[in-house]
Amino acid sequence: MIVIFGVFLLTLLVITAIAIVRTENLFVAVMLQGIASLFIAGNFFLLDAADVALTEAAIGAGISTVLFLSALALTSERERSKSSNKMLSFTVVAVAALVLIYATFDKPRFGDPNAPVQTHVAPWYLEKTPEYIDIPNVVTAVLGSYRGYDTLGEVLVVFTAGIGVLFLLGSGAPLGSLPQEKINEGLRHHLIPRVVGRVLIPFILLFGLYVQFHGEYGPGGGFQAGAIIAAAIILFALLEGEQRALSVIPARVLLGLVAFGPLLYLAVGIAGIVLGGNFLDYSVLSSDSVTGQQLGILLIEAGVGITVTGVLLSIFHAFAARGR
Amino acid sequence: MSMLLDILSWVLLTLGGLSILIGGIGALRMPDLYTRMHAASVTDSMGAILVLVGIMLQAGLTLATIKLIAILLFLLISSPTSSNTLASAALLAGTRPFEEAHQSDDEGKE
Amino acid sequence: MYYAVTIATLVTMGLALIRAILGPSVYDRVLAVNMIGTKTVLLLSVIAFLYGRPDFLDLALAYALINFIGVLAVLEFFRNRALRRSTEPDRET
Amino acid sequence: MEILGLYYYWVFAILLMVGLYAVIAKRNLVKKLIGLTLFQSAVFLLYITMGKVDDGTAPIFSVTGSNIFSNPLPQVLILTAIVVGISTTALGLGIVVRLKEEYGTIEENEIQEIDER
Repeated sequence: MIVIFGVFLLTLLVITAIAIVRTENLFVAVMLQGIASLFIAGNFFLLDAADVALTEAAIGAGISTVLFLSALALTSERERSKSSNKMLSFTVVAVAALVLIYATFDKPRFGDPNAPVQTHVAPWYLEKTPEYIDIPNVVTAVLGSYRGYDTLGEVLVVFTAGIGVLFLLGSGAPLGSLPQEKINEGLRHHLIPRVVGRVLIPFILLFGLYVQFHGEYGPGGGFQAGAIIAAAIILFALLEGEQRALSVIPARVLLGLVAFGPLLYLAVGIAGIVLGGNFLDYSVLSSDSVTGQQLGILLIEAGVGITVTGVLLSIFHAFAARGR
Repeated sequence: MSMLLDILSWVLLTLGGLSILIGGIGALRMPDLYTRMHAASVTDSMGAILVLVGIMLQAGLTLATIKLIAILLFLLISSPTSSNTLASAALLAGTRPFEEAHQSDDEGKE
Repeated sequence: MYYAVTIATLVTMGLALIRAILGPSVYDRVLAVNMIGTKTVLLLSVIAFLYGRPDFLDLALAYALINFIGVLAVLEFFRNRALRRSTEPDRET
Repeated sequence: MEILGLYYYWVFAILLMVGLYAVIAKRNLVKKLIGLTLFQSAVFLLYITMGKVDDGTAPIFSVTGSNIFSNPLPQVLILTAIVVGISTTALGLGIVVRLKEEYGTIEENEIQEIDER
């Protein structure tokens, strides 16, 4: 029965995707993309990926829409020119789709417990996590410890992307010519959203911290928490004006966060070497190897959370500052 | 007693599902933006209350119930605010109520 | 009984999606996004119980808290657009 | 059941190609980026679909629930990929904004015309 729900959601997703490509109004495309993100998150949840669904929720519901809309405000809302070589592109895409669909017939059955994916390292992770790390959430264990090197790479990619956006948008003559005081006031004249937003912001922050530190026991972790905390502060910036948000957390502090997160991560890794283990081997961090692993995961998740918060907020402010 | 609770929660869940469905039909069939918004937002809150209270009765006194209460509270605060915000934005941009809906995609411009 | 609610929610999501695609105004589409957001919260709560893992209510909680930001971003976008139109009457398009 | 399982993979194929179509056929750069995010989402869905195990549950141990767990590894990969995806999309949007400032347009063909002049 649940498979049928998934199939229905996927059908809605395909319809949304086609509508996104067909519309010429970019604002509508962004709205439909928000809907697509909701469907995707629902599907992740149906496919047992609670952590992934939480990430998609934290990113897709707020930050993605905010970023696309601020980019649209700086560029234009409509597509002007017609598509190039419609027939040719459609043929290429259709042929590729048919090839891919043909290939699916050789795939292992959906949900097959004996598929190659399921029999490689995954059983080992599931079996050994209680023994080596002793936390309930295997996803966090894999993310933080077994594949910590991978995660370090991802954190550095996020870091680099943030630096890239700051380089692109952080300097030079801004485009807009709006009166400064109008821009600065945000939505301060809209009383009802402002009051409600003020009620919600502390709870979102609290929830972000809960997700950060509860990540070992339930769905959550640094990536989700960073996005949720950034969303709370973006909400504040939308309500009170971007300048107020910048005076609460200045750009310098944000830059510090962006740099501090990866540094904390690397420091934990190097501490492992100094204490006589391998790079990112947390077992040596404490006299008891299980406690060491838990401590290491806690620290690197904090590093991840700090990086993601800093990068997402810096990106938001870079786009917002461009509109002034 | 638990039998009674079960029946009550089933009734609530069914009513909630019905209310959600009515809201969906209303949002699709109503003639203009404001009536659609009315259909959607009222049944949104009603459906959320009915469904979540229905689940709460099933969950009993656990952590889950507390989380459900939190979800319900936040939904009850934020969902009507969103509708209000949206309606006032539409009104400010010049969408008139009670007209035949024939605005273009980018109405409110010029 | 959870199944009935899930089916009702999914069908409503479908109806709201039709509204989002048909439009006609941008506000209808924002309304549809909002509707689907609320429905997702309900869907996730119900499915968490359907799976017998009520600890996953965190997801629904996240959506209940964060969905609000999208609408505010849209409002801010409209406000900015109106401001830009009033200060630059000779803007292109 | 068999066909329903295959449907997941077909949706992946269609979604991937819808995204690719937006990237190669559309000339608006923001639209291309939106197509790219669709493409990404399709890949995410494929990974998560492959990690699902029959009657499994999310790989988080709990006192209740079954003892069969879905594969945690694809979930880890995709979890990080989502956040990386939004940061790289933001980078792309940053480039588009800069292009708009330099060329006054975000249509690919118009930018090329200006370059050839």
